[in-house]
Amino acid sequence: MIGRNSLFGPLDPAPDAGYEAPPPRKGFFTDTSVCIGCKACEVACKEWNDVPENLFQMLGTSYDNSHSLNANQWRHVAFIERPGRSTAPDQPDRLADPATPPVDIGMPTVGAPPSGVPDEAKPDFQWLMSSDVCKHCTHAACLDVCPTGSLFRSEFGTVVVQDDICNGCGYCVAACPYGVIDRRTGPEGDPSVGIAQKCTLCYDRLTDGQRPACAAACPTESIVYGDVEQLRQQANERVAALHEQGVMDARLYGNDPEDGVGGTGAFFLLLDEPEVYGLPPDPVVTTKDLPHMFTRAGMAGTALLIGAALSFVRRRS
Amino acid sequence: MAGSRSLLPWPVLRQLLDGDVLGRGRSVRSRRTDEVEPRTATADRVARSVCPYCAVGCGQKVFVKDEEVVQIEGDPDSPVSRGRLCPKGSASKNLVTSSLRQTAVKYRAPYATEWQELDLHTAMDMVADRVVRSRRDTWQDLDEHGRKVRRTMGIASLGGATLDNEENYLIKKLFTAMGAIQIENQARI
Amino acid sequence: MAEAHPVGFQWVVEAKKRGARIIHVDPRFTRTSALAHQHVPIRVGSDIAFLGGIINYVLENELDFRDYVVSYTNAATIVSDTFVDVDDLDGLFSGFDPETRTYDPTSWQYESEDTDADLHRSQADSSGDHVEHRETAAGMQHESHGSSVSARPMRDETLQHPRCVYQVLKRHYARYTPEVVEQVCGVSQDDFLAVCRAWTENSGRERTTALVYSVGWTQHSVGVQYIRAGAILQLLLGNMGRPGGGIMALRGHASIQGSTDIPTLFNLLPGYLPMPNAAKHHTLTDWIESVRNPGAKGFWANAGAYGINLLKAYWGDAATADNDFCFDYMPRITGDHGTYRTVLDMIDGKVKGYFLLGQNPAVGSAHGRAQRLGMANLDWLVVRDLFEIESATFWKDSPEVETGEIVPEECRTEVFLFPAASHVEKEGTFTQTQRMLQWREKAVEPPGDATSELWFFYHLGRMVRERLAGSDDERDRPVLDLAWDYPLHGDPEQVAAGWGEPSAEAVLKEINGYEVATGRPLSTFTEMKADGSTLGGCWIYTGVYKDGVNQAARRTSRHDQSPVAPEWGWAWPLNRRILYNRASADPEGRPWSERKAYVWWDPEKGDAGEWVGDDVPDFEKTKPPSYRAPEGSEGVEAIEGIDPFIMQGDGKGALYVPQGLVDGPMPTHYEPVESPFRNLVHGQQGNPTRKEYRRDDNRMNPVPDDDHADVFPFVFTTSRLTEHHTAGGMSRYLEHLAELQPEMFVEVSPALARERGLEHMGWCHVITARSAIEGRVMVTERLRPLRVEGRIVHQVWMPYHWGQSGLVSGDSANDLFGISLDPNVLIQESKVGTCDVRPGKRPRGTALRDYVDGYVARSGAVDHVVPVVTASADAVRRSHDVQEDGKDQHAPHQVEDR
Amino acid sequence: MSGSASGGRPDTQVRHGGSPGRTRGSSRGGDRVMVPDADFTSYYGRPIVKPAPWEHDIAYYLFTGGVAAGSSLLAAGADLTDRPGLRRSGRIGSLIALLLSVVALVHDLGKPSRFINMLRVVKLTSPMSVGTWILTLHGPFAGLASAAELVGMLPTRWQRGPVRLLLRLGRPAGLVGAVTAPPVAAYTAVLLADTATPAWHSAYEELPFVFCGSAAAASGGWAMVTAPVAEAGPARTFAVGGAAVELLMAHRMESSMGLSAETLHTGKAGRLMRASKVLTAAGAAGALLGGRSRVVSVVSGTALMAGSLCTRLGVYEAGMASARDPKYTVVPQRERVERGEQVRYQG
Repeated sequence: MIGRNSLFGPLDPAPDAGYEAPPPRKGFFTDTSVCIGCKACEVACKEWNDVPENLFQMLGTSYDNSHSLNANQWRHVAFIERPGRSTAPDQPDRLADPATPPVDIGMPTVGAPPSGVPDEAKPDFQWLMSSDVCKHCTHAACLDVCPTGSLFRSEFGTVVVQDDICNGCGYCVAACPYGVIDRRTGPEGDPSVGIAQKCTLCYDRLTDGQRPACAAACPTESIVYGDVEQLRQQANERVAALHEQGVMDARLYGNDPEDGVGGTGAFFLLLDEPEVYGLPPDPVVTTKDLPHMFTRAGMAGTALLIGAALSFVRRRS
Repeated sequence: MAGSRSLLPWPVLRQLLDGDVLGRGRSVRSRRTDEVEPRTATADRVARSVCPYCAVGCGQKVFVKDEEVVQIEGDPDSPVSRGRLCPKGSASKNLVTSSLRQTAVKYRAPYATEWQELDLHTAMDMVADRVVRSRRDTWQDLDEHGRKVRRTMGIASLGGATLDNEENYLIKKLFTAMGAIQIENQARI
Repeated sequence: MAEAHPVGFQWVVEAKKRGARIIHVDPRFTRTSALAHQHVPIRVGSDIAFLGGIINYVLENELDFRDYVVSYTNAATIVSDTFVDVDDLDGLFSGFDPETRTYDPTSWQYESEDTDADLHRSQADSSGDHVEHRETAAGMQHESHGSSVSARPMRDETLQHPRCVYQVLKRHYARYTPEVVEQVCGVSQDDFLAVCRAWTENSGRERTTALVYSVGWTQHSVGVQYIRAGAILQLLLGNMGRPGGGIMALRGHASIQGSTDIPTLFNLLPGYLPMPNAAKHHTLTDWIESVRNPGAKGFWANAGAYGINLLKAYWGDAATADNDFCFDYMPRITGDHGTYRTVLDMIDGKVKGYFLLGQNPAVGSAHGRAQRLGMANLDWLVVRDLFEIESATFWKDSPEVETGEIVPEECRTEVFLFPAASHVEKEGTFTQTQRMLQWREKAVEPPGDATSELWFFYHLGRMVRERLAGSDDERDRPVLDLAWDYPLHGDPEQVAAGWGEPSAEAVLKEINGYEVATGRPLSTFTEMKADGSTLGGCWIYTGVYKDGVNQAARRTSRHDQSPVAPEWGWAWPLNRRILYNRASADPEGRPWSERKAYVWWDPEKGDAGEWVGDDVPDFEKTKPPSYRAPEGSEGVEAIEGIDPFIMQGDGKGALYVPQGLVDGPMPTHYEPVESPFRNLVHGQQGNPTRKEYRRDDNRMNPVPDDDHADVFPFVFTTSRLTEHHTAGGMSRYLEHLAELQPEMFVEVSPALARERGLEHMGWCHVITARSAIEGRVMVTERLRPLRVEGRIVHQVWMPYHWGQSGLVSGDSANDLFGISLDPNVLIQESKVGTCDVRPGKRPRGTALRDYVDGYVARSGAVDHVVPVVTASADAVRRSHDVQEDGKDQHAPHQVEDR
Repeated sequence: MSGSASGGRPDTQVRHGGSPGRTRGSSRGGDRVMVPDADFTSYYGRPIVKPAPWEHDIAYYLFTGGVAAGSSLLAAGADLTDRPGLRRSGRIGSLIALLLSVVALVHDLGKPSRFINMLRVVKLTSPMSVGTWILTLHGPFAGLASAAELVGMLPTRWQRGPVRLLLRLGRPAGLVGAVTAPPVAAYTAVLLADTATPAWHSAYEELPFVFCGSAAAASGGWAMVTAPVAEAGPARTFAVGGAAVELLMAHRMESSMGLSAETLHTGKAGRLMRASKVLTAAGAAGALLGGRSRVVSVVSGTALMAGSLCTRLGVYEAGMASARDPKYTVVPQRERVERGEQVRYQG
């Protein structure tokens, strides 16, 4: 049945999708505070899922040469070089030539620190790294807008594309509030070309009780795989621990079941605002508004019908 | 989730009957989805191996199906690596199965501008001939101070840091017996 | 560590999660720095000044772990009164000979209670000829067998004697004040003192600190002394032989440790036995005695057995006591036959054939141009690799083809490129960086004609023997008598045709050693006999095939054993996971603290007590802490119950090294060979004993005293990226790695970018006296100019993974380096040099050489040779005068290329 | 570089780090700035959401779908009010528009068989699925009515047997087609709005009205061009009403959709939307004032159709532009957060 929170709000997605007594929901907790940007996740993912190469181009955006999550990049490690919040006055860099304006090297900058954190407690320079992935939303717009049922909710509560079903309509691409899913482009012949592609949370491995390839490879356990409920707990403890250590920038992203997408199955501990990492700050699943959209469309359609009728009625009279 | 699939062929009907009115999960699965199995589970055998890149010595499990390597991943039992791999280790399958790998002997004759292919055994014969000849041509019984050296300075070797101990052992043993001493490897670099 | 050894770094992250404070000292901000609490940028090449500063901090404030230091190190040992330190000799130690640029270490020795005769025999013999030591990289042998010093030198355990090592050390490092560190290293005093505090506060009874370095540390003209400085610090703080302590070399290749243990190195034989030297090792006895070092303590006393077992493993039945076990079959080395010497010999036409085995020197070795020109002047070259690497294609597409220095139609080198089997297509052991051997099972057959090295060399040997069969030439006896009979297996057809795969397990058994008569594998090297009744190819590996079981293949899950994991693989020696772990207990044999208990003496165990604990004790199991050596004893018997460092001649950890090092008994700061700075600490600029090859094709950039030094004003260094592997032979050909770092780039600070007009992601080129290479500009604050000696120095960083082949290609950073070597181990200085950086791409074709030559001319490097010895003439004279009477150190050797 | 599939269309116009994280939001090539410049942070200026991977096919489909729906309505009205000329115009217009729609959809999907996949499921949450079923319902009936119209144009001697039956079915089929036509016109608005594309989603209140109005204007325009002037009165009324609704609701939409309205005023979309307004207003004026003139009727009708097409293209382009610039994703969300108005489930 269509549940009360089927489109918005806290929900256990697998039972909602018709599974009886499914296993606990599975997901990722990506703790970027221990990410070393090694990209093992990117490679392990590609090796397991036969994802082809993405692009051979140096982008000059720190060590990120993978650009973004896309059909050929199901894990993407972001690199952000964050200059010091306060540059010490005796920096030779400054001493060298104080009159020369700094060279714009295109690195993200930040504004004032969040309140309550003394400036001097901040590190001089930070190199933030974060492995991004499909969020496996509780309310997954890609899945809901898919007209073929190719995108489906697995018994693990994850969102997976069925290559054999997808017709390449591309609707999911526009629907995703995170810009994750994409259609693969390339020469004809490869059956995966033209088909929507994204992280499956290694659905095949999960059916055999194995961990997803990226989480298995991650050297520092920045990517933790497990039951979402437990991961949320673990994430809360980690944030608390970091706050205790004075890392006041630590915050969770996607862990809240009451947020715009009903919480994500893959959520993150970030050290800066989400948009710094290329994540939307307050994403909302588009289908939250769908009933209203249909209502408005119904009204418009009715108006059209009435308008048409009136056009004739008036003539008659 | 085998068994979750209804026998009904048309997903629209399954939507109604499987409690999945919105067609989100159970009702829209394809047969292939129901039957999916990871290739780690269907492999014929698993070899316990070690990553060939740096010297940390991470454990690897090599999954083989129909005499092809289908997956290489970290060995969770390893006390060194606890199953984890870096990007290079994670690319090991790519290394082993790369289409760019050499699989035949290539030979470049003196003054040639192109490779030619050689039969393996022919190539071995040619190398053995050259080793014997160079050794003979450059043999020293005594050095310039008249000291006994019984060696050749005409044959050198570099490499071994990514080779097995057993291989290095044979390399050193053979070269030493042949009197070749300029035998070096990455440890000097 | 996060960059080059990410999986090893998991333990650092785990420590951090448990509250450890992580400090990263590195010239540039790396992925490791990103996770550290503090990043301390340091000028490349100034590490000894930095570590010396910390040593000074420890000694000044008496923060050393005194009980440990007094009992387990040579701190109390009295040094000869003839020793004169660098402070009095402008940067030279006593005994310097300016002719040969080597030291006579006689004055460095300990004061001994033994007779003069003993002193001479035990110390001077092997301290011997340092020209020879340098030429033969003798320091590498000491990797395992330590310095051969007297068993019973004079000691003052109050550490008050002015000539005790502790006081010598204290005076030596007194100069390395925080101010000096700041001036030399460019590290602020605050940062520096924070490191000092963190290190010392985390060491002692209850806590231990680990020092982890990657082998870039070895790639300096003072590389060995870098590591010595670390060792001194770790010994002073009691961090050696204890859990959570130690010095860990993070080596960069899967079995580079193994290829040192069972070396493919010119100066070593398996188990760190020296290659016989024509000058010294005339007989088997000479050879053994030089290792055994009579009079000293320790397990090298059994060197005779180790050496004879090796000879027996090599020549089997032909090796008998009557013929000195075929010792005469061994070729003799006569000096430097290292890879760089060999490459220069190739250029000079002295080498005919060259094997490259999974190695890509065209990209991976210093001075790539010399490497390639050398290869282009061979008769034949055999390359064995997975891919068509640059070293196999130098004749058609190397940079020298572009410059016209190699013309394919005129290059005579025959090249054989053999496809190699990958790590899953053969079985065998790798020895990882902590001396652990792990057996790999074979997963699949190699594709096509790809073969293992085992196959290649076995059959090459077989075929050479066939060709020499029947020869009555004496020179062919060693080949014909070689024990070269290994069982073949694999594809039955191939086996029947005589082309089977030799059994790696049979080779491992030979390495382990066995009783000749019964074939019973030996369990420990103490079972090795010097009479020919046993044989064994590498004594330190004995035990790996104990009980006929391949111990390296053990795979007991970490979940099913202790954290030490003794049942996973096998570590030499005798499966010990921490070396010298006797030091984890106090002199009475009790753990230093409960928290740090590891190996201890249990008086209740066995008949009269035993060493027990989590690891295999690195000590005779039943020798009690109270054991004192009887008068006149030597070897194992002389090791006392309080001598944990059982491979050292005195059983003690060496804070001061009286011999065995070519360049001095203690590390002192020297500038890199190429540096924009004068040595602030001494008049002596660089390592005075370094190995140099002064040739037109190996020019070095000038140093500050020179008028032209500003032609190359910047410091550069190179290292690895996580996404690539060394010379790229195993990464640039893989799409999943190549795409992650697809182009060569040069990292510069915003300030340098301003100064040189470099645009982010534009092109730039870097020039040295050897070459010019280009790359994309990466402007980043991760590189920071430092203030050194009162002025700003810009440091430039480059990865060195690219060459002209592969899915992604680019210029090779190693082309920029020249060849100058550490005198102890002949490893090149390829982590620091000076350079210029300019915007735009480098010139192409023949214009490239003209361009570089123009720089060379401007820099004066053509006719103005930088002097190596820059200490004052008076200091040189006085150092030279400190020599013992009647000792003529200098054998009649040519001193090459000075 | 080995030659398998290249990237999932990563923005190959990669700016080499030249886009600092904190971007000054600016009027990008446009001439009017609706919202003050906003400071915002992004990841090297890279988009957050992905633009729909659609070609212009979809914009054309929006247009043809509207024409088809409006024409069905007009045809049914004409049928009931005995205006055979208008009926014929409507039914044939509907047929052409439907055929063009199918061409556009199939082109977008790559191959016709992929349309079948859509019939596996009924996804109430997917406007595309709902639309598919609406079209599946509407199409055959509208098609049948059109077929009847075509049959009616045949010489009488051929109108025998089953063909006569077809003629009889013309009216009921046309009526069903008319009843199912408004959803065809309206659902496309939901199709666009039910995405994360900022300019589309933020327009969801008004977009159905804009699209329905546009459908009326365009189909009315078609009838003004093709039907006899005397019978086209209702079409003119329909068109004028539609144009009025379109213009009015488009105006409301622009003021309610926030920052992303900017994309309707700048660049290609801005030009299209301005053209749309001029054409629609002019066409409506023509219809209102010069209705009885054949020439004016044809010109006005064409203007109305062109206006409708521009509206569809403009909305389409605006959406694409809003997805390509992270500003339109980040700023409204960031502002919500700053106001403490994050979207949260309220129980």
